[in-house]
Amino acid sequence: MTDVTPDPKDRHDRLFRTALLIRLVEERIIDLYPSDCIQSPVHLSIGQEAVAVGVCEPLQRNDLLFGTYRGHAYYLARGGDLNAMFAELFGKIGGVSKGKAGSMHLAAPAVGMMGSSAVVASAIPHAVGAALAARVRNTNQVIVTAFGDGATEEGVYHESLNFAALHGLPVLFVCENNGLAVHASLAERQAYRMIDQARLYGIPAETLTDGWDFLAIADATDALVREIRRDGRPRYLEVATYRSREHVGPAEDFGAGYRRRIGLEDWQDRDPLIQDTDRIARLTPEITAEIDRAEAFARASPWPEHEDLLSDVV
Amino acid sequence: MRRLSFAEAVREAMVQEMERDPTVFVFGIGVPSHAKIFGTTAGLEEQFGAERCFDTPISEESMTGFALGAALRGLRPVHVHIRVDFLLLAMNQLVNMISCYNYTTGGRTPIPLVIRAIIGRGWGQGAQHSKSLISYFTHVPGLKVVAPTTPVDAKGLMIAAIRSEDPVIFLEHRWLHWAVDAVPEDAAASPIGTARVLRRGRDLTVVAVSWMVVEAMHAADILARHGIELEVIDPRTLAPLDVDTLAASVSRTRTCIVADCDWVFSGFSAELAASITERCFGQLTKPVRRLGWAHTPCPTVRALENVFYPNAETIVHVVEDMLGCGPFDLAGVDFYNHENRFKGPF
Amino acid sequence: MDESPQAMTAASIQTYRDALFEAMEQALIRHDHTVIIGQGVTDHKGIFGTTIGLGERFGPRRVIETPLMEEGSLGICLGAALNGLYPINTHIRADFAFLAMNQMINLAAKYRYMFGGLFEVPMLVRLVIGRSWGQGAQHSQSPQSMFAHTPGLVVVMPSTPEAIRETYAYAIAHHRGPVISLEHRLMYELAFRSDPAPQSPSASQSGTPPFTSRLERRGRDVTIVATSIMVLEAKRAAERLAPHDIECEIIDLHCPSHPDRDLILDSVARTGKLLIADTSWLAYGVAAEVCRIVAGTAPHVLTAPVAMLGMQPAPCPTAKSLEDMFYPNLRDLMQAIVRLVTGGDNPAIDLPDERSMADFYKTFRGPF
Amino acid sequence: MSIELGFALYKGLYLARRCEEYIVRHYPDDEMKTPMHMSMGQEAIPVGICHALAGKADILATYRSHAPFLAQTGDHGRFFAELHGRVTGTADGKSGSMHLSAPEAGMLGATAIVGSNISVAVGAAFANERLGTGRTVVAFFGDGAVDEGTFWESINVASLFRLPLLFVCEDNDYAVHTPKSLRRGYASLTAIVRGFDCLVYEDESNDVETIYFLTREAIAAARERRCPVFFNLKCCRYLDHIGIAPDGDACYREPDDVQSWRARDCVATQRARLIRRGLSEEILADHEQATDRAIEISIAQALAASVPAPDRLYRGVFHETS
Repeated sequence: MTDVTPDPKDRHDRLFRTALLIRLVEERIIDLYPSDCIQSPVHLSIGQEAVAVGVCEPLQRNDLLFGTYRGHAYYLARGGDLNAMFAELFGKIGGVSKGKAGSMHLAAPAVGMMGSSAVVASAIPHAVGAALAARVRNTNQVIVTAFGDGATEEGVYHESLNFAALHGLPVLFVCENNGLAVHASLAERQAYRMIDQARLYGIPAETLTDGWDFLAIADATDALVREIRRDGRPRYLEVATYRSREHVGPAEDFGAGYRRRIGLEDWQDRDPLIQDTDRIARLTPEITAEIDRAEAFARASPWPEHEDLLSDVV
Repeated sequence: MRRLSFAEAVREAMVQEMERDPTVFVFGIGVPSHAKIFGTTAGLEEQFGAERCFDTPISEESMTGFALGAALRGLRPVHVHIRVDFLLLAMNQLVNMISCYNYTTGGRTPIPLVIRAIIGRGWGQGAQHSKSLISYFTHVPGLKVVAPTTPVDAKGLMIAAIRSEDPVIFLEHRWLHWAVDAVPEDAAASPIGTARVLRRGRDLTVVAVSWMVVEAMHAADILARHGIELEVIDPRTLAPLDVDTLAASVSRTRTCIVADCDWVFSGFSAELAASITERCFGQLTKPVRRLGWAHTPCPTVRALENVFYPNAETIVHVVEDMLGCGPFDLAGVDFYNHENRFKGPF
Repeated sequence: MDESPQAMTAASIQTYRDALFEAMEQALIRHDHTVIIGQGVTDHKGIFGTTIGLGERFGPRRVIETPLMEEGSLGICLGAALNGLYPINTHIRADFAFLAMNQMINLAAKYRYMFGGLFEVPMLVRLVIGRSWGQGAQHSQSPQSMFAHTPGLVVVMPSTPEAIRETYAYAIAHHRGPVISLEHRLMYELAFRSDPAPQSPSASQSGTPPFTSRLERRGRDVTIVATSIMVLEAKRAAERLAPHDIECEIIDLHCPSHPDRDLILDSVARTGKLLIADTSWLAYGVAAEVCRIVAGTAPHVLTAPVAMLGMQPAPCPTAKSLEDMFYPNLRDLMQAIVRLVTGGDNPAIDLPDERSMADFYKTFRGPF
Repeated sequence: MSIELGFALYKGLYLARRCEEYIVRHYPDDEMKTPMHMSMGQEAIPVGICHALAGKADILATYRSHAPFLAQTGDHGRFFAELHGRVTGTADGKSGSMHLSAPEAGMLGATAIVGSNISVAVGAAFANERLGTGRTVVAFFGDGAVDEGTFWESINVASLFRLPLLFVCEDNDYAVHTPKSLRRGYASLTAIVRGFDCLVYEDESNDVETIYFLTREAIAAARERRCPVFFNLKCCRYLDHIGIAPDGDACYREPDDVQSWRARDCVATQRARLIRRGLSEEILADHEQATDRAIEISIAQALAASVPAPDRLYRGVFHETS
């Protein structure tokens, strides 16, 4: 989020704290969900936090990021307000979008979180368009679009890659490859390799296999963002990551038969948000208090009224 | 007779047609996955194999073209979309290709293809997951559009849709999946293009679409206790529309409410109001009244969803206003039992 | 129409196409943040002449050629709007917009609402509609009702250069959301005579959005609500019927998403008769909606059932003989008016033969 | 190649070329009121491919479909009737030049929306595999269609489902009037397509026999490997995107560019080759005159046929009521 080079240990702490915040927020959501106070379909990021944390770290405030419906992590990593997020999930007027967006459309333009779409791949051309605007207006912004591996099957993904390459636009394509589109595996869906294809589009591309390692992701992103700022041309980052929960909703679904629990265990053995017990113990109390406050804020916030129904239409 | 849910009735219709006709196959995003499209595709892959029941990449436009191609060469595809909203990605294939293919080949090309799309609310589904798009499809010549509301019609119309030589858009409101009723075991098609009078009444005709049929029947029950008799008609097929049945009813009751499951403006209800006014001009004692969604994208919060969607209570109040009766005592009536029944997330 | 060309000054006559070109040119001159994006915007035909030369003058950063990528193209425009540009997206056939329906309906129409007002996506999407000849099933659709049905979109169908100048200038300078304009191909070459004091852009300065309907002609016998080129047809019919003591009142619906209900209701209250002439299919369309406005508010003012003209309920055929039946022509329109007003046919009124609308506009260049 | 086969290919080329030359001659009469996208210059591709598949092809074409239609069906009678908007056409005169079809002859139709036929071809191939018809589906499209997302969706699905169909990119360099350099951000299309599980062939010969052999080889390989084939075949459209003006007259293209292609015209090349192989000038000229007469008769019959009556307007909106 900042330009100053931080002390490495501070940086590690800071990134860890953001990742842990995301984890604990989503665990709170899981706790609250059965009570139905959050009536919004949630696509949880548990297991994928490090990608959002690493990708957002090198971005400047006026750089823009377009996310997906699995968007809690990006919203928080970009510095979106926690109270407004909880109020949005609760559907209250204090929500970031007055209770009209819910979980799938979290946005915070003030910190460059530009919203997301519940239709797969729909936001990718938005990032390319925003990059076109950055070029026309000479703003020196870097625009990031984060998407899942399923999005690369949509035609509009190809249209967007081609246009960004053709016009040399300052976009960072970030593919969060969790190997699943809803419940279908990569092999059922793709007869190509994403990273090779991106390179053939003429877009320098990098792939990371350790999707839990937010420091490595932040370093790689930082290098790519610097290159984009230097030459104004697109870059591509693919990160292998792991979705631990069901496609939508708070539960695990290893009983459903489409994937195996052993993958989860492999992941958990490496996940710093489980293994780094010292940091977890040190940071959890203050983060929990922060979440308590946000939840209380959401509960206290009023419901939107009838006049809010018809506002902001045209 | 044994009882089936709407979802089971849709499933049984597909199973029976797949058993009868080896060219029928069912596919779409998530079709064979464990969630089974709200249970409607359960067991299909196990019984008929991955050849005839399969998942696809997330490529709506092209998989819709794929369905057209398969229909052109002798198969009978059933393409399933878990949200009708995703069909917007396939509008080119639907409107520019499928709807006019037979026409542009001089009427020589049967297009036996069914597109199943789930419409309607869950909770918190919001702007991109809760549309109906009824008038988008019905506006275009060459597409048949059905929206059954009872398990019996779900089965009969699904069979008719699969056997049809024309493309059929089959719209299922997800809350209707729960409806349970006695359903015949044999595979009989219900005719596409005929309305069903669900309840006879002398005082006022309610033409209701999809989920609004449930609300209209609920309103009719409430009003019957107060001496008001509603006639409730379910068009079942939205295109081509059975105007005769609707007009015959309105000619008797001379008042009409159209309750749509969509936005009102420029929508299906506008067509119904116009058609009824055209046919029953001079017989109407009051303007046709229309109910539908508020003219906004669908908000996600319940407090606004309750304002966004009309329900039985809305119908009761409109009837009071049109007939100059009431206000009736509605204390103790639960107008939100469906909403309250629904638990998330999906 | 019968005035000699010499009697008119050049300034008061303009073709529809020139008005579109002027609107594009002015948008680029007046607003640095305007860009034009579309397939064919820099080629030598320049969207039927409405962007010719702008690429050279304003450079490839302002006038941007795209590959064939409708869905991507509209998405890029949305993103550009989010980051401070005003994009004008062109499609030389409205039919091609079906490839971009996801971006149009699922994104652009609700980007503001869905996020509770956090974002604005100002943009203009220009779609060309209308017959010329032989365009067939995939090149002649007129999808205004689909767009107008969806909250969040402003849909306009300018029927004159004046309407283009006012509406586009206002949209580009003031409106902070997506505007879809359907421009009728057959009107491009037509010259129109406008009022001596052109209102552009003062209309926008007055602060009244031109997103509403317009009264085009006063008359006591019948109210004609028309869209796009059907407004011109209605004017032609009205002129031919005036000598027979049939006075038509003509309302240009202009903005199907925001019709002026009071204007329509007031007019029908006076005339008692309503005829709707649209460029699209009637079912579930603009015609149904206008009927709804009257039927749902004051059906008692009608003294006869509403008459409606539009495309026949089939895909558009290409055979000349069928195409002429597919679209309503002047004869159909006049016959409908006469029947509606007098209750039957009137042999004293000389109806034009069934020469199509297209034939007329092929030779007629205006001014209107 | 045998003289007989070479001659058969020439007949296909000559028919497609002459039909369009007659269109160019008669179009200004305004009797054919339908927007025309001419195949002239590109005939070697559909003729070579359709002949290689010897009646076992199901083809889907674009609005530039005169040559594919004629190569597949040879039916210039219904062709001209449709262009004239007559009841004897392929669709009662309701479809015109952009939607020619002959489902019974494996011409499954043509579309005026760029790229829209590609995924339809994948579905048709799926049906052929499932029903074991032994027919091969061919999707013809221009290089502009590759810009559309649906092309990539279709290549992915066909590769994933292991369907042996033929994707044929008629690469004439222009999408409407926009050259590839303004449309593509990447260096090599075929390199990206090779990244899918499919076979890729490229050819710049513009030669009907080369394309014929290439097709036979590719289809055999695809059937063995059970995967789709992508052809990128360079070619040149002699006339403008739409209409009958020569391409190169307008400012977007160098006339020399078209001239260099005309110098190795596919029809003339094949004719010269047959003469070299010993076919007599006389036999060729006889065939050409007979073809010309047949075309003239088709045009005269089209002009004499009825225009559709009003009741035809609604016929075919739905199949079941038609």
